[in-house]
Amino acid sequence: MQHRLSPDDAAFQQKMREFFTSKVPQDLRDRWAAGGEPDPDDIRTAQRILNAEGLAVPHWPVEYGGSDWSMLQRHIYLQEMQAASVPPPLAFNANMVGPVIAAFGSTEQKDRFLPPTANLDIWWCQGFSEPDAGSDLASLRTTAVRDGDEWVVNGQKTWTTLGQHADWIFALVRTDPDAPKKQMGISFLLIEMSTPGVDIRPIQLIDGGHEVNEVFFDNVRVPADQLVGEVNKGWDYAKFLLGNERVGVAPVGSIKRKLAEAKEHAGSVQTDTGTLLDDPLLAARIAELEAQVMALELTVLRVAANSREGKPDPASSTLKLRGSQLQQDVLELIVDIAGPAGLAWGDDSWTGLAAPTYLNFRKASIYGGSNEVQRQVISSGILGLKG
Amino acid sequence: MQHRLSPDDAAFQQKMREFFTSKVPQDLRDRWAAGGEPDPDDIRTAQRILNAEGLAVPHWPVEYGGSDWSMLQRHIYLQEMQAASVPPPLAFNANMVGPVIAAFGSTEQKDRFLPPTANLDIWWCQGFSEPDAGSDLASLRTTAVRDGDEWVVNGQKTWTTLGQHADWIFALVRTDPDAPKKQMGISFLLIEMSTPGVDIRPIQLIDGGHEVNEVFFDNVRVPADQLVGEVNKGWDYAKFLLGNERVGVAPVGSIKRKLAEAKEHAGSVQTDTGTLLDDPLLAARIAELEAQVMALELTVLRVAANSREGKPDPASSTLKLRGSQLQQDVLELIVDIAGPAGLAWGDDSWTGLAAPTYLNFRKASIYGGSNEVQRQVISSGILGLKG
Amino acid sequence: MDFSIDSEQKALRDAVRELAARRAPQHGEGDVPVGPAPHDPDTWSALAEVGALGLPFAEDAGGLGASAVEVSLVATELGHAGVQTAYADALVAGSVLAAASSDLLSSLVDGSALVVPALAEPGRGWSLASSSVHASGSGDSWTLTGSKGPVPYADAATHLVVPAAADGGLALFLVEAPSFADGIATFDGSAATQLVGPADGATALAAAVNLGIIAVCSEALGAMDAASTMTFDYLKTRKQFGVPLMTFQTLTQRAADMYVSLELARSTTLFAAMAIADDPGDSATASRAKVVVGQSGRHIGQEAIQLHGGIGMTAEYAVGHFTTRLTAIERTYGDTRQHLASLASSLSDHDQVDVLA
Amino acid sequence: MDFSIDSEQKALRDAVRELAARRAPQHGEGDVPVGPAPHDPDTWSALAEVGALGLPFAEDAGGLGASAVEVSLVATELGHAGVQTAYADALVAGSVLAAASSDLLSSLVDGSALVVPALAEPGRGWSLASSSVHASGSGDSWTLTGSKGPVPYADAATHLVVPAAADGGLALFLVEAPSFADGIATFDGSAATQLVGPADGATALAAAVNLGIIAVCSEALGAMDAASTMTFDYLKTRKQFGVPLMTFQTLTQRAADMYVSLELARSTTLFAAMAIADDPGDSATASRAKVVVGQSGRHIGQEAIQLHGGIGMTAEYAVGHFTTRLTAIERTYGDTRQHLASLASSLSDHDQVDVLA
Repeated sequence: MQHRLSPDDAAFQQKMREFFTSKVPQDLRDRWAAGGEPDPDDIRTAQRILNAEGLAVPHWPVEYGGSDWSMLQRHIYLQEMQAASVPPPLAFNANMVGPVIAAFGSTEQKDRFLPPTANLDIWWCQGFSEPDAGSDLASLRTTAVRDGDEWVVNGQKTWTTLGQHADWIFALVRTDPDAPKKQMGISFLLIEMSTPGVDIRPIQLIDGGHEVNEVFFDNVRVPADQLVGEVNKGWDYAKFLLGNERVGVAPVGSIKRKLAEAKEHAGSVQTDTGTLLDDPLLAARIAELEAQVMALELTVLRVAANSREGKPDPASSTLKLRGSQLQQDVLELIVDIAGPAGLAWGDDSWTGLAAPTYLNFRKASIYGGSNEVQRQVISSGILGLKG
Repeated sequence: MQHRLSPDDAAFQQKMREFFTSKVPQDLRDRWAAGGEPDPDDIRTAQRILNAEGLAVPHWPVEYGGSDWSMLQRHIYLQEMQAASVPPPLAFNANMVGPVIAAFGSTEQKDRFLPPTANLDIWWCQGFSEPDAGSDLASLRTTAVRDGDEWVVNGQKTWTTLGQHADWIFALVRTDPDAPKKQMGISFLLIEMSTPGVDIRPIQLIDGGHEVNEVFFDNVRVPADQLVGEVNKGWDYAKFLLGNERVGVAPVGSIKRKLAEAKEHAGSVQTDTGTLLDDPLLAARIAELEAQVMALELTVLRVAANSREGKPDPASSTLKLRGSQLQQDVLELIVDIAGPAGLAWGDDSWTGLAAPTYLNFRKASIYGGSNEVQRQVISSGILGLKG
Repeated sequence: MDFSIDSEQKALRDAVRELAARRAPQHGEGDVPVGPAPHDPDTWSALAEVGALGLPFAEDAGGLGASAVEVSLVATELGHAGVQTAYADALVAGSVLAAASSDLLSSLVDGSALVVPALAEPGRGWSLASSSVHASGSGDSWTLTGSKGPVPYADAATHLVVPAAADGGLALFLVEAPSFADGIATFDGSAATQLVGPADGATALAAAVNLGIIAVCSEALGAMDAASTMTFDYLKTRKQFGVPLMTFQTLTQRAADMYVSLELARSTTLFAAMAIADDPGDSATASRAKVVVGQSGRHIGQEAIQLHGGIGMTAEYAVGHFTTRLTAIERTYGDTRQHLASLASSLSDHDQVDVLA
Repeated sequence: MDFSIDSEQKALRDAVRELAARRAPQHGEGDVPVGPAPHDPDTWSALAEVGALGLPFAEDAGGLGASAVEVSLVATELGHAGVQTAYADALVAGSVLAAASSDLLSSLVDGSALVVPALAEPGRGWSLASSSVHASGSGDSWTLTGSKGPVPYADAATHLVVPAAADGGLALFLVEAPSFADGIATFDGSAATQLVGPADGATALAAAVNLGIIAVCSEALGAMDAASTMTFDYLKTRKQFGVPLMTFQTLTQRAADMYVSLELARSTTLFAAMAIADDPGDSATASRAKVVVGQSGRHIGQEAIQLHGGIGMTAEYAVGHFTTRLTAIERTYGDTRQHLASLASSLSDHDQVDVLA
């Protein structure tokens, strides 16, 4: 057991820190740190700066831009990126469709899609959820029927995050409605958003933003070479994608940065006896969150060392569950610190963004597998409690 | 709406307060307040003092010693009794078997049992739970087979509180093993503990005490006139008994007294800067508990006014659930206040009793219908959520 | 101790329920307003018409001679319908005007003047004990220096009630036709009228804010009730994995906990309204209510969204708006932590909390 | 950053696991001891024999030259088996003896002396900052006046390490053959040997208690692991309503939360052991570990009983004993609240908590 970084890892950490803080423009990082609705150009700019340095998709195969890093190094990379408020490479590209294409796509698909995916020349969005499915993802009803060299897609997806900026969508579609189980008969299809018959409608969230969308497919004709892997095996690829990694599933670096900001904010709010940072109850809450976030980060580091890459991993559920809780707790703390100033919305000050940001991140325990689903994965997958 | 007591109720309150604090001996009340294993003689003495004044069984029919009080008066009576640390009339007598006999027993049974039950000349214990049943009370397997003028009882009961002091047990027994539903075919039987074939074994709890027991029945012959109400209707009587009342289901007065003691204790523990009562975090926790207990008491008062006497009542579940939580929270607070002194057990000081008492009352969310069962009653009985 | 309402109170409640239903925000496809709502003169006039604005003030001061109990009934209905107004703020201001026997109270009551309190200060946490705005002058001639804000409904306010530090303590002032920049009112030797002098300022302000606390707690009660009911209904009707959500025990157990939180908040809010009606200075009861309602509101607001899942996050569905409002209310007139700290400092005043007095 | 253990550490762990299994309390029908356990000389000798008592102390001081990491492995096994000992206390005392280069350390390590710290004081809350026991004297001649207690394992202790107020600050003293009344040691001008003077007393004491915190956190980790595993197994095997308890989703969801608590406590305990091995004075990390383990232990201890139901309350079943021990550990060497208060006072020392240093 050893808690200090090896000299190599310490050097790696230093290199990452220098890169993120010197090569990604300060104004871009400041905008990202402030929160609110993200600027797609900032996301593109950041990812291209990273990609130019070979840092956009380090967990991909080396031949497509990956780096052969240890789990610890991947954690350090993410931690430093988040600490520097660098927008992370778009998750739909870097963590979702990219790894699926790299693992299951044809050589042609890899060569066609992976380079622009790494460089965010293609902006991907995810077409998994459907209006009547909720946590029961596999009950999806969007269909794709083969017609010659094409698939004809009909149906509707929802909760498509940042879909309004997307060039392409990767979608789960039902290609065999007669399959004996709902998880069978599903395929993984790549669809260009500009294809005739694709329509998108933004959904307004309670913070006023529009980060999710409904996507409608009306007789959308998709070339057959845009189906990834085997027909009717799409559920396997989706599971691969969803349980893909332990590192990064809990946004520890972002949570730590937000908590550090919370301390700074608390120190800036005057009270009758000093600042809010001197308030014993508030300070104890901050200290508690620091301890709990430390426990989460250490758990990320500990379980990452035992990762079973490529298999759905119930340990990820632990990190997703706890990560979303702590993220929500820290954002709620900031609403408390903002206090009466946070009752006014509508400007980009930290007080004005506190409540909408808190409300926005209530999604963290719903999207990407609700916390109830994560607990179910833990109880059945780790504890062997089969209901 | 009116939050002050009417002159009549205020006078009633004053009368109760005077009675409990002047007529029940101080040394007895001090022993009760200290906690630990209860002395059965103290319980007998207290109940007889109350009964002599007509205050042991106020919610019984007037002809058997009851008083025609309002729900508010019953609350005041309990509140003052608990505030004065008077041992309450034994629940098995006053709140369980007594009301059942009064409602469903024959005139003969009423005359035979109710007076000694009110006066604790008979000490009753409860024979409902069985080792393999848990929350599934209706799956009980103790049988009673009719043989002439007698029922022959075989089986085992468990979690029989204070059974070691009991003269009689009221038991649910299966009288029709072929009934189509497990809730049918159960009868409500009164059994003298001295009957041949009744055996009792105390169960030690984690605080070291012996307040619960196993009771074994080996061909125990019970006269047929000791069956209450109709044969095979016992489950109805048990439901009546369990959902009998809203007032008293949450021990608000006891919780408030313990919380007041906690403050006193905290004020007695010196710190580097004063006493524990000056510790901002501890004081805030006490303030929070005071507010939460107030909310509970007000809810008792509010729902009591709408009581549906005699029917199983999901509102009781709200009070039982929240009452057990707050009771446990206050007892845990006292362990915190005891601090390092509470690490030593074995004397009757408040510090020495803090941890064992806290541990003992983990039962509060298990016995008498676990909190999970209470939530189930609320969700199905009040919210209409039928799983 | 009696939690039931009489026929007059019931008539008031029904009238406001009907009013609130008409003024309730409409959700549905397409963008809707989110977050704090601007002042709506039509709703305000309607409230004035049913007499809601004058309820707690004595008739000889231009009020209706009812009490905080009636305020609570009104605010609960507004909260249940999701109608945001300056009701609580106007009552805080009105309470100070009443204490000062100000003629302006009648204009507040009839809705022609919108008077709100300016309590928050830029860069400072919530405090009723002090003010960084300073007052100087005497008699009819006072000036204020300093800043207050964000001021609720700043865009529409015709007058402000401003606590300011004066010789001898906190005094309360009236500022007419205030001007704002980004919701902040800056006083630069601005003229003001003294409403309550330093001898009584802190007491009058505390009583006024206690009334405001009753109003926002009641509004929260209505919002919690609506959000809970929507959630229970959703669990009954929404299917997943081929069965209604209420088949999932983890959800129904949590629904039961929501119900318990709601009932605790209901009892406490009603009691606090009665207590403040009886003694407007009973800040301990107001603080306890704020704590209980704050915790219940947080619990119910968060669970209402979580149990709904994604739909609960959307602006086209009402439940998230209730959570938004509950989030704001918890930080209005002092948050849970601040009220706990205030209660914590007076634990030695009493042996037990006595609700049967 | 590496959480894996080497073969030597694994051998130590296995040896202690075997030892602990032999010394574990037997439950079953009939009465068993509950609550704090008395000193058991046989278990103590066995621990001395495997070298457990000397692990964190330098070889030239009579120790084994291992570290807090090995202490953690030992204590985890004891906790998992439910074996209560003076291990943490002896290590706190030993750490002070080592700081003082005391010859007594070798007797502590070989088990012939039982040296424990006397930290608590009658009628006073937990504090490492002050002592109401006063020391006077100089050089080899010191006397103590005041009381300490309850002292752990008072019945068996051969020596006490006593922090006392001396000129210039807190100094640490050794008292031989102490006498007790009800676990309280009263010093009435009693002779004592100074181990660490006032210049270094507070620092040495903090480092010693940090080691004790590692030991009790690790013991708690073992207890949580055992209680959780028992609970998960119970849910699999115990039937109610005709089906295994694991059919009830509300129970399995709560089991998942227990598992999360356990894993957080595990990571934190292991890390804190490494950190204290590296820097015995890292009180911030020790406090954070105490907080995380305190909260996890409380959660798991309470849920383990609740999910078992009635059987979990009985002394004949092990799970309640684990909860008992977890309850005690949370209040040993400062409770969660006190460590939070300590951490809260130093928030400005750092921007973020950095575990990758």
